[in-house]
Amino acid sequence: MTLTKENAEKYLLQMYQIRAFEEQAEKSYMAGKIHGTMHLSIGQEASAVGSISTLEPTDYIIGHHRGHGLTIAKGADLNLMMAEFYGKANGYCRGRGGSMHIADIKGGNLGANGVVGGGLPLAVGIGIGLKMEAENRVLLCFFGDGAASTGAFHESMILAELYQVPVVFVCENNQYAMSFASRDWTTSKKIAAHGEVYGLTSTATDGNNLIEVRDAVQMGVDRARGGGGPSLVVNDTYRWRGHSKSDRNRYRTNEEIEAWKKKDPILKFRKYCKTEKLITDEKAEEIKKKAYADIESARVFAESSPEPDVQTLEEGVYAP
Amino acid sequence: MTLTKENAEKYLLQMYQIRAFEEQAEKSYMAGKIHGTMHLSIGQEASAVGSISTLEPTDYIIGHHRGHGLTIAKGADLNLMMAEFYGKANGYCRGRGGSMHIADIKGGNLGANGVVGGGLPLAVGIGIGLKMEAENRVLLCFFGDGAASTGAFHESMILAELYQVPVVFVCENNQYAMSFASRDWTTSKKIAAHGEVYGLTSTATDGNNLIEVRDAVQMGVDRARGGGGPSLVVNDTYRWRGHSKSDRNRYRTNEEIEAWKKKDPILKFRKYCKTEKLITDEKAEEIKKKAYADIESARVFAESSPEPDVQTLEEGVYAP
Amino acid sequence: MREISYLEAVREAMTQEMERDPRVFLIGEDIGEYGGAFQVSYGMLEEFGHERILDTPITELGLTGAATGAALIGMRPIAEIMFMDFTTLASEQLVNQAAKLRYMFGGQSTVPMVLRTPAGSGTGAAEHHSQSFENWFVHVPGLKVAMPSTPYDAKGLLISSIRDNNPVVFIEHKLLYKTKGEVPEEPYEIPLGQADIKREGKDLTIIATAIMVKKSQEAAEQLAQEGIDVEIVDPRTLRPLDTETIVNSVKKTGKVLIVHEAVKTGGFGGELAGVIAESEAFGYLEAPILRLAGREVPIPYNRNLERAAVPQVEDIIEKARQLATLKV
Amino acid sequence: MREISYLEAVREAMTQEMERDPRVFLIGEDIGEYGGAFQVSYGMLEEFGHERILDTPITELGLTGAATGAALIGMRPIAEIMFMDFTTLASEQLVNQAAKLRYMFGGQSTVPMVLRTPAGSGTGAAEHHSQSFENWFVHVPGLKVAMPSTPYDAKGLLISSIRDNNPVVFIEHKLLYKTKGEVPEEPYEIPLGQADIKREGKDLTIIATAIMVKKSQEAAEQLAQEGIDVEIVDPRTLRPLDTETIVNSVKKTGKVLIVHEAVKTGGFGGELAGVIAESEAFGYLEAPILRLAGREVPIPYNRNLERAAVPQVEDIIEKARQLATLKV
Ligand SMILES: Cc1ncc(C[n+]2csc(CCOP(=O)(O)OP(=O)(O)O)c2C)c(N)n1
Ligand SMILES: Cc1ncc(C[n+]2csc(CCOP(=O)(O)OP(=O)(O)O)c2C)c(N)n1
Ligand SMILES: [Mg+2]
Ligand SMILES: [Mg+2]
Repeated sequence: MTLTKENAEKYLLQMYQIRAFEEQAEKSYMAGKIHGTMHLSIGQEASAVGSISTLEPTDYIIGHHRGHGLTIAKGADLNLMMAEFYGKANGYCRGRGGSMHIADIKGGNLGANGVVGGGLPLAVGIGIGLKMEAENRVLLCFFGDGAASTGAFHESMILAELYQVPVVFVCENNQYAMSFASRDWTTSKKIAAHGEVYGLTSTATDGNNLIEVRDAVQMGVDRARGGGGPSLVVNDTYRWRGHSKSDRNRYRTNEEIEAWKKKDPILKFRKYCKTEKLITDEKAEEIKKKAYADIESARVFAESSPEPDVQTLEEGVYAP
Repeated sequence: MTLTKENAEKYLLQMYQIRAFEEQAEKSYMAGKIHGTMHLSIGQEASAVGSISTLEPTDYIIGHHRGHGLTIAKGADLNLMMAEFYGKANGYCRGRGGSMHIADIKGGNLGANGVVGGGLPLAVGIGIGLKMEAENRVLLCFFGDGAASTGAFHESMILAELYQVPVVFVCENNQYAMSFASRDWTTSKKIAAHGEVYGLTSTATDGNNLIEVRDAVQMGVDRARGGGGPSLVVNDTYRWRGHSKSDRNRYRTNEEIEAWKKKDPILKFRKYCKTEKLITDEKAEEIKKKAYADIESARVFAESSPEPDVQTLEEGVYAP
Repeated sequence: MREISYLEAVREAMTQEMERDPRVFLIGEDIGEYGGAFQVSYGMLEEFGHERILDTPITELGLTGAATGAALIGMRPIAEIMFMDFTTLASEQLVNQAAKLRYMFGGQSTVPMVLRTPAGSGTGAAEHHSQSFENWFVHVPGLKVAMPSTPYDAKGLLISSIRDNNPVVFIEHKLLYKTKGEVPEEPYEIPLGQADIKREGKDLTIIATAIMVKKSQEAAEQLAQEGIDVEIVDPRTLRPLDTETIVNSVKKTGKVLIVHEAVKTGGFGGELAGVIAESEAFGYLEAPILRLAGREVPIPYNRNLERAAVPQVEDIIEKARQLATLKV
Repeated sequence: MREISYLEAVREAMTQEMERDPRVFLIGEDIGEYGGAFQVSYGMLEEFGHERILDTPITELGLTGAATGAALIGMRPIAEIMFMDFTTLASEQLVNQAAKLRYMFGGQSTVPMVLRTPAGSGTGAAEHHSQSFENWFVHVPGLKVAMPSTPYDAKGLLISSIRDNNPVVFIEHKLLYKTKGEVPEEPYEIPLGQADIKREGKDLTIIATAIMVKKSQEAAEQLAQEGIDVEIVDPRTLRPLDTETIVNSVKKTGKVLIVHEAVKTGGFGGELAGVIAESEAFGYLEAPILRLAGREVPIPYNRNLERAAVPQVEDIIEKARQLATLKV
């Protein structure tokens, strides 16, 4: 699909917002302002933005623990998102969810998940529901290469194909599940090969190439919307940061990290846009600046937001 | 592999013992002598006997809920087995396990399982243990087509390949998981195709052809014993009886059942042995008679065996 | 009034709710043509078709998650786990997802679903098809847990569960399926969290669940002849629990025997004992709080062993007698 | 004596047992180079190599089953589930297989394995990484459940668990990992089923588990200044339970407060209340049995909410004060 200037700018802005958000997250954490852990997707921005760029606003996504990028790409309010990251009362989840559980139900983001593979069975059911409501909406379900080894993956693929749900399963293969190297047992091609056996049309992409990601996911989205059932896209990418704050990067080399940094999805996209005369260098810098400014104001918003009242602790466990 | 006369007779005897055992089981149930349910493998005898014929006595099997045939093929004492089926004190499991949980640990039968897919993760661990003990033993792990849809299957295949365990996974695809037709989502070829993606050498056989089953499993056993890791064999077969006693056969036609009965694995093997001049018709009838007589004396043994003493209820929960 | 079986009551509740609300659907293993392992959904495929009766392959985790996901966007699924023993495979989605999504998302969503499953022993199905795990789910905030003992309660509680905006674990007992009782034809609700006094009495209180209610009733008849007048309280919903009814009954009788089928240690009887022992009923207790529950064994196959593994009418009688004579 | 941390005590127990017995091995996610999510097995890969430190992909069910299977043929595996929340994924193999294989097979086999897992909140990891499910496993005959509160207990109980011929669920508390205490260098066993009186006192008994022992000790110091002399009993093993020590303590003090982190409803505190209320200690009770436990919520992310969701020192003090003044 051809890329409009407007869209190109939007995608670049979102990728920079993701990068800026996560850099800020890291800083806030280092400064002791954040209690808990977090999972950064720096280096994976094209997978999030490229995939979600294919959706209508009324469509859904469901994410995973490394979900900041997905949330931003789905159009989250950065203030509410940062506030949630800070555990504040006015965050998306009233401070109850935090980094690993941000959801924006009205915005069609059905939430991140702390259980690896936890979102996959949910996606099947959301797909069933979407078919029942017959409004032609589709769902993107994100998961990692690690999740592909879970029983949940297997059962979900079988059920998705059986019920022909309008879901595109997007595997963000960043080469590692914590320290477990996907090269040891499954590559993007292998994950896609599994998908084929389940009956899903399956593609492996260069996940750092936004255009390639978008085109592959778009095919899946069109198929789903047209009643053609589920498909699988595996985006080959890399996380620059450690798995989480407990990571000491013992299982990989600096050379490997540096090699992947050279494949920065943002720079790759900028280069493409420049060649295609969609975004000049000046414009790109302007966009970048705006992204960092947006995040800075989100930080200010979050830091000046109120803590939840402990008296409200038990609110929201049960629905009336 | 060529078949000796001695082995041919042994296999035919075992197949007839299985058939006779299960016919007796059914009769005892109908006569109200058995409390509970049971799963008959009539029609699947070649899969059990052909597969297990490849093992040394010191090798292991682990079975599933439809496990009478496997137990007999592994050389169980028919009396103790029938006694267990009757829930008697001197049965293999002291009457605690019954039809669905017969095990003969000394005989290398690590037990049937009431949970579909329950034996698959166990098999991985047994394989790990076998590698650690380094006595060159191998394990056959049996499961059904229904088990192939469980998350346990996926995780077990991945782990089996990762640790290169000396295990042959044998899927007894009898076309249905209860009422769920495997044709709807997975055929023997598809299950084998999954196996290939996991990295296991995988074969689909005519599971009613003992020779074909034996040859396929033998390759897996040789590979496992030689340190070549796990493999998968899918035996295409059919159960003549309902799933269990609650089955009303609503999900399949009489024509289908009759068509499969024409592919009786026992008659197929008899025909083969006759052609190959291994077993004459007279000898075959003699063998059959012996099998039924063996089962009849097992029945007498079981029926005259004592009930467990309820005072022993709590014995055996914990090991000293 | 018309009498139907417990099984029919469950089926009728599902059927009526599906007729009323197009968002309600069933998902589970062999629930279509087969009619479910216990025939609970028999015939429903003909009425509702494959769009609303979703037969699954063997995927306890997957199907429970599918129900949860559908509920998350507004459907009202009823999932069936064929035997409660297999909720072990489903519990991640039930406990980590269904129970928590609402709270974790700060109240943005609801998860209106029911997970039905048969528990209990007595069918000779042995260790893997006989367990009672209700207290596992009672232990999980975000879930509700219902456990009916009669056809009437089964229908009313299931309708309430389907209409409830939260995930409800609905536990049926296999041996109750064929028991009969009066059940109105029209739909009705029994509020979740309302206990029922199944028998009034003054000497001692038996708190029992599921099939133990029936057994306690039989025991009570015999105890009555011995001059021991038993009150039987059936919580019906284990979470939320109707503490008030329980406490009042104990205050009245001064003695309490808790009876359930699940293994005693770590079971729901402990929770009941805890609730009573910390309540104002404590001061009224004239004897220790007794529990009679499943023995500390997996459920064995042999009929006599199986019977011995869970409380029987004679055990209840004996324990109640003992309690009647006890003094602090 | 030498002081080491709880985490080091766990690692030392595993290391010493692996040196002693070649059948012992570790299996779990990221336990090799990564050293485990909490660095418990850090450095062990260097000593024992990949043959005995089995790093798995994300396969909770698979790896728990693998441990069970290996145990079934005589190995002595130690499986790690990275967070207790994920035992939901493993429970089929743990509860239906590991716990039952021996009984189901009429005693033909043993399953000598340990499943280690960290429980508890306080790290800001929110709903899916903070739960305490000990009572689920206490409810399962065939399993043993250990839950140490000090480095000394951690080492001794873990060594006993590894040497035990049954499956043991060994529950560590994340916030205890860095706490220090005296621990002998040589291997030693603490028998499974032996409670420990962590503090002697005469006014009331606190029965606490895991981190609540530590919090109760802090509370007791302060209460002592108010003239309330608290006895603290740490069961250490929840199944089998040392009922005798508990009952004797309650007989002595006449008052009991049960404290645990897991959600109150359906939790182990109920079991303890039940055990006490049915025992001879009942007649010695001078006040209701109080329970202080986790609130009826999933563990939230925000630090203050998270703190409020489980008992803190001040809550224990308040509750104990209340109990001290209570009379039947
Ligand atoms: C069921 C489960 N097991 C283990 C964990 C701990 N854990 C969190 S993220 C992670 C790795 C996930 O790998 P992958 O799916 O590839 O996603 P990535 O972190 O690489 O983005 C693990 C093991 C978990 N959250 N859930
Ligand atoms: C986890 C689990 N889910 C459901 C069941 C109920 N059940 C028993 S056997 C069976 C079908 C199994 O199919 P398959 O694996 O093909 O074996 P078959 O019965 O055909 O030999 C089912 C659903 C079970 N025992 N375990
Ligand atoms: Mg990854
Ligand atoms: Mg089958």
